[in-house]
Amino acid sequence: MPRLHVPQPPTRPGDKPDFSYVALSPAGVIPKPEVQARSRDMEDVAHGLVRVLDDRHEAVGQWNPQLDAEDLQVGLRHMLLTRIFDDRMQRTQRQGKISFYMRSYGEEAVAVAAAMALQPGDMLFPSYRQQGIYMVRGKPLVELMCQLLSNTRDMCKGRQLPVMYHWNAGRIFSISGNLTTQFPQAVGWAMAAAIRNEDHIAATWIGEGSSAEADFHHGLLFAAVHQAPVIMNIVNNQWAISTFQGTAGGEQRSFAARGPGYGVPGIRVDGNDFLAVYGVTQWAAQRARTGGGPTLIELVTYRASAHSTSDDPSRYRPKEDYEHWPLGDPVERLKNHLIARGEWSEKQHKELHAELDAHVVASWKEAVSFGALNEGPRLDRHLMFEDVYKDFPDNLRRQSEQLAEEIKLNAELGLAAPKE
Amino acid sequence: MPRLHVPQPPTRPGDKPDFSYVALSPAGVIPKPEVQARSRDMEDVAHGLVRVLDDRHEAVGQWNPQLDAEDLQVGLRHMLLTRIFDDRMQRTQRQGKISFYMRSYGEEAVAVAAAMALQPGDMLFPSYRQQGIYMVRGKPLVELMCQLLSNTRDMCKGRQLPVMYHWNAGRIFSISGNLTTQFPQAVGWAMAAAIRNEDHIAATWIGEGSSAEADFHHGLLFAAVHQAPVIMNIVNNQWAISTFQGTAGGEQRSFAARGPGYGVPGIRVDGNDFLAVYGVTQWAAQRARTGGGPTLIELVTYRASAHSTSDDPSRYRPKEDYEHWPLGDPVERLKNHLIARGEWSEKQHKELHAELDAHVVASWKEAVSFGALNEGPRLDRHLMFEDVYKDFPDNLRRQSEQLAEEIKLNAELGLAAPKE
Amino acid sequence: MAQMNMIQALNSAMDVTMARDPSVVVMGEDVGYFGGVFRVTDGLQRKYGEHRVLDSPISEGGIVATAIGMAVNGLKPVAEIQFADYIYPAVDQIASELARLRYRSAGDFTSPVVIRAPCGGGIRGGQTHSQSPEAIFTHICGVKVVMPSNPYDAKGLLIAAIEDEDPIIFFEPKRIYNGPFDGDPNKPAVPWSTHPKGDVPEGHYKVPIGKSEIVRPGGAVTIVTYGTMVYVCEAAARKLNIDAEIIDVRTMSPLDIDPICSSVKKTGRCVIAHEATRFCGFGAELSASIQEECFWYLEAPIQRVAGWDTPYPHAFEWEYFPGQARVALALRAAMGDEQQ
Amino acid sequence: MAQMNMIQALNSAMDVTMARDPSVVVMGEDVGYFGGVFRVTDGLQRKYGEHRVLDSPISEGGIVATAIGMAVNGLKPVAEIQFADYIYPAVDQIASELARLRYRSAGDFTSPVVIRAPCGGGIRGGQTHSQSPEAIFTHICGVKVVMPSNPYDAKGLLIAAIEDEDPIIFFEPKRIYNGPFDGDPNKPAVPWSTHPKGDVPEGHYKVPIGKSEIVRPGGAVTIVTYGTMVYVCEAAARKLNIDAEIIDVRTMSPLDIDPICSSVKKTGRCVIAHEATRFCGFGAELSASIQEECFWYLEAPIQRVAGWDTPYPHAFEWEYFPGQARVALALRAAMGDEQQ
Ligand SMILES: Cc1ncc(C[n+]2csc(CCOP(=O)(O)OP(=O)(O)O)c2C)c(N)n1
Ligand SMILES: Cc1ncc(C[n+]2csc(CCOP(=O)(O)OP(=O)(O)O)c2C)c(N)n1
Ligand SMILES: [Mg+2]
Ligand SMILES: [Mg+2]
Repeated sequence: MPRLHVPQPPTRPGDKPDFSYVALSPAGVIPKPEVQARSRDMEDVAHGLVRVLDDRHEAVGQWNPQLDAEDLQVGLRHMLLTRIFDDRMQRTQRQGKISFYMRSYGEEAVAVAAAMALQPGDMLFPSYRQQGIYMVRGKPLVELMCQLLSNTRDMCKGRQLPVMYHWNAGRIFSISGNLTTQFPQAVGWAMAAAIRNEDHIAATWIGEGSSAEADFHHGLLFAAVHQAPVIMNIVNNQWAISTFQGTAGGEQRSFAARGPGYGVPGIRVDGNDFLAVYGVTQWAAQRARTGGGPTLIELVTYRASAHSTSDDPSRYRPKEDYEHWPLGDPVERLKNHLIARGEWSEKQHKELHAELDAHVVASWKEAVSFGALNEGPRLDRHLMFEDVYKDFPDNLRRQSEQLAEEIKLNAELGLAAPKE
Repeated sequence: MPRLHVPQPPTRPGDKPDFSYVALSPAGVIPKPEVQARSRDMEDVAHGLVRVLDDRHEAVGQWNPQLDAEDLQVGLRHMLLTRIFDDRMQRTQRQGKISFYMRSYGEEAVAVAAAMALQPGDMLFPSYRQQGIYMVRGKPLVELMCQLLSNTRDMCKGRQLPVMYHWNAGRIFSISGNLTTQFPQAVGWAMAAAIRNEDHIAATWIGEGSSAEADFHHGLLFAAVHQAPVIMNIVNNQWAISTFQGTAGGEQRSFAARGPGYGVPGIRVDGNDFLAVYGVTQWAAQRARTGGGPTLIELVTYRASAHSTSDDPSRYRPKEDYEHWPLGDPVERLKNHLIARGEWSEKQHKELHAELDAHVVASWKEAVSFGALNEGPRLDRHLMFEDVYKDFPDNLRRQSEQLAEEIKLNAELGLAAPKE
Repeated sequence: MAQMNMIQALNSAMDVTMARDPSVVVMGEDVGYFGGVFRVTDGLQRKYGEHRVLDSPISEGGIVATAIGMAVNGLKPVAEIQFADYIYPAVDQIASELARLRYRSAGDFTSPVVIRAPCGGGIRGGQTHSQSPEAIFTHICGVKVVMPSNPYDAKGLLIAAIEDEDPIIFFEPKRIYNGPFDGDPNKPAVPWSTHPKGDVPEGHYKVPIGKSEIVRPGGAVTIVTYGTMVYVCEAAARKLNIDAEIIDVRTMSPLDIDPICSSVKKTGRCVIAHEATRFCGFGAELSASIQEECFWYLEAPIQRVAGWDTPYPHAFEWEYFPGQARVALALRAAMGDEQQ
Repeated sequence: MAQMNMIQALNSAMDVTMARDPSVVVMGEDVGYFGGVFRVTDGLQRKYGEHRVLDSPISEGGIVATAIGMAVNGLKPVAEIQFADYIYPAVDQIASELARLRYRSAGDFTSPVVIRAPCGGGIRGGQTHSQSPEAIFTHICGVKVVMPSNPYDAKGLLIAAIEDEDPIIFFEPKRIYNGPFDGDPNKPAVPWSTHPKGDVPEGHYKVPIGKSEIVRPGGAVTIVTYGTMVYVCEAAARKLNIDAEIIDVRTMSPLDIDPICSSVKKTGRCVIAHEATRFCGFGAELSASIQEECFWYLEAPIQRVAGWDTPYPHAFEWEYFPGQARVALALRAAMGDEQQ
């Protein structure tokens, strides 16, 4: 008799962490298919785990992108900057300076290695947890911070929650609060690139939880039908707020395995292995750029922090989980690899940390000089009525005028001015 | 440089039919997995083509359900009845008696064999092209016809287009004009069966074109996550109105192949082979009933007729396509098998045809005695306001009263009475 | 000038813009090789190729999502939803993305997609081929909502929509694709060639988005309507011999309310008519806005004419459709000046 | 009687019905082990098990679709949409299926699902955590739309919704989960324990669906409102010292218009207030309906108070939110009896 199956995380608060459910492959063992191989001839890469860095911190196997030490040092710098930035911003939120924050702690390689493996003209459609891509593409921290502060220099003009950045000049799409919507949009962007005979490709990221949304299917399907030049990333960080990846359908089969069913290559990769993420992204980018169509990449990683500053993960998972995560920490692993290669040292690392921290602190100082949500100069409130449409329709003009009246009336009636 | 790929049908009007794109397997060669096999251990059945009837009309291989001749004769009768019914209804539409019709010509085995392989308590969520299931479950033709006529005995009380039947007592769900919506609903029904510890299962059908809708993903995902006891059928009849199955994503991989990516077994079966459809459905039903969870079945068939009475397929495909369809005709094939077994004859077949045709004609005579959309007695117009809610809210009461006034006013103003 | 029905006029609008601007692409279910189930895109794929006229998978959500991405990449997609009844799977991409992108990114990104959708009843389409869901989209700020009522406007508005920098939902009242329809199904069909608005320039011209039109001047009552109901209202006013001023809204959002209010201030009476379900339909906004502006001029309550608050039932097509009698009842109520 | 906030009251409604009726199941994102991001389902999974309180995949369309199937199979699903802003992916299943099943099958099939969704602003949630999309659903016949404004009603209405035979969209104004809110963010928060409607029976009781309530009787003007705005309107009327009669609509659809019209006929003046975007918001329907019924009694134009016709912007929370000043402007306009 059938009984309803309910996927279970291996552990709950109080339990000893247990990651035996994570299917691992040793570094270097997964062969790298030809860039133009047919999807159906490479379905195994959807089930294994592409890894380049081995336990002795050496880079091994066909997926090794063979990067110069300098490139790796740049990657390490971007990852570390991402982490320090996240850390500081989290703390400013705790201090009440910003209203909300979401960290990417533990997932820095996912964003940084991928963005580095792509070209500057490639268009990125991220979720809220790939802040590393802004570091790679060189967005000034102050600009990110002003968005977090919703201050007078906020790129979103006060209209979005913190973290919902955008950067057209840097070819990074606007982040949506609605999950997964960017996934098929990236495919449409890539279809347009193909229609227009451009050779830029698109890349997009969603969480494994978000792959349950309809737009996941829309993206895969249209990409498969039109062989769109796009890289579709699923960041499987094991958790979607409080629900385990099994709830999103990760129990029977990997998320990468969804690709081959649509005729799209699926690759499952160690998301905490900078070199593996780089290698896989590079392969997929080359495939897309040479007319081979889309690739679905599952990046296996772990959400080391809370979902957001509104979340408390100790309610639903063991506190010390991350220490036992079998794929380690992406920053540590790249650092150790560089050290093993003799191209880095603990001392250099400490200096880099200090340098980047100072940079973040200085940027913050500058950013707050432009105001904050509840302090200092504020954005002009009439910005609220702009950009709904290109032009300014009558109803919004009238409403904007009424707001001015309301503010007068507030004073008259002894009502508080509209700020919290 | 990537160029937009646009899937192409092999032929267009005027071309010689060409079905070389259809991947075939000889009858009997695909092994039948254990009913409790893991999805990942049986992914090959998603790519092959399960066939039981061979070229000499013999039933071969592991998927042969080993049915008695009597059962097969019953199956033949249901298929033939479906075909004759379709034929006659199509003609009544041409004569203007009904407003619209959709045939299942060439796809009779898909519905009839599957419904016969299921139990009466199993719940069916069909699309508009599985009329065979009503034949199997014994819905009186008169009742179907009254729906087509929107007459005083219309089960839908005049609210639905022809063909959009429903039959709760017969465990057949209401057909929706919106594609694919029933697919995840069937999964929900099956989840409820599992929650309630019932051992009935659900089965649902969509067209291959409809698999592009979001609800396809919703269905597969929830079925996989909760291992719901459900059979999800994709009827790949090669066309979705004017678009070829490649436009729906069938070019790179079979539709059955979508299942394994979600951890759901996918089986690709010859949809014109009564025995193969029966065997595969029986396997999936047994799997579901014994707690093995969902199965995705792709039934490879051909839409031999126009999409509906509003369609003219000669605008987009060769007229004589069906004659060259490599999987033949389901009625002919089962008939030939029975004849080869010595359990049927051309003479019996002719007699059966005559008997069923007479039944259809007699039923039609009875059905039209209850009126038609534009002739004879009509449904009470106030039925229009019922069943929006269980109770009758004020606004609808008022609107119903106003309609009476309008009808008076029509007469007063010399306006035509509201009928076309 | 040529004689065109609405189908030809819409087709011509796409043809003209595709010829002028290589970034215009057309997509949708059956729109390519086949030319659309209503033949509105007939011949476009042959002329502009398979890369500019795409047969899409049956996936309204995917169509709109990919259209947004294409527009972000500089194309100008014109996406057809086969029937307005099938637009619902795309509502998230429309409400959360298409309508919001410019705002949330402070103008850094835009996606000026045009979504065409045949709407309305009167064609025996039953509850899933007859809906008029415009009010769901007029409540969503950031998208514009348009519905033409004749071939001339259809072409001019569609060209304007394609050249607009904002996203637009373009509803096409399919009952009048082939000719104006006065609500009486028993009268012989009238082709557009008999109507002045069937004269359509072959080249490029625009009818401005955001402007209503007085289609019949009058002094006794203002009828505010759009789509098929323009003709039903005209016929009903004629039948009752009422000197009605009839305004075709044409753009529902953003609404150009001032000319409508000027007319109501002049006549002191107002009837609003649409096919969509009455409750929370677009007529509610019209009524509320007019009442706010014109209260002191009104001599009788504003009346609404609409579809009933039920799905559109196949067998009761003409009992459901807001025909001349329903309009006439409202006109009489609006013309009465005493409390009933 | 117990003191409950709205979260506890809603939780208790589910608890009470689950205990009485084994067919009631709860589903939604994070509702199970975690107890919901607003903790409305806290403890239910522990008490009723994983087969009756399901953590769903992040797939609002799939949640509603499977809930419909479950309801067809005799369960009574109560599905949570984590934020009303995320209900759009489910619109097709709601509009085309949930709302239509009884009608299209002539009552042979029904799917009385309850969809709960926290809505509204005032919590610094920005444009994707602050929406009030009720008007999109009130335009869809076949679903009922409910919004409580206090713990007592929340529990009674949710129990009534779960026991109702029709599908219901149940919006929860999250700003008042923990206490009534008068629109002034600078005042200290007030808990429900200070409010009479924070007294909630622990057991089973119902507040009828489809009935509004006069929450404050008065003679000078009728304020028609719901959700958080009930308290904002009360405070504004108090501030202006106006003897307002305040009606909490509670059920937006089907709307019980008669008591509202009786009040307006008595006062001759009317203000309508909601948080949602003004254009084509539910206030439009209220205004239109009231005008139709009460025209001859109105002494001044009906006024609407609403959110602006923009998305809900994070940094302008209190400029966007329809606070007391916005209500006061409308009240003053409604109290004026001369043409301006
Ligand atoms: C359409 C929609 N539904 C629900 C939410 C609420 N929500 C925000 S983040 C989140 C979890 C996402 O998990 P996952 O995709 O795994 O990404 P992660 O946070 O792990 O990076 C949820 C449910 C939302 N933002 N949008
Ligand atoms: C949501 C939705 N979109 C579009 C349509 C219009 N439509 C009706 S049938 C059909 C083709 C379906 O093709 P397929 O799923 O292959 O089924 P078949 O007709 O071949 O049996 C289309 C596009 C619809 N009914 N519903
Ligand atoms: Mg995650
Ligand atoms: Mg088909």
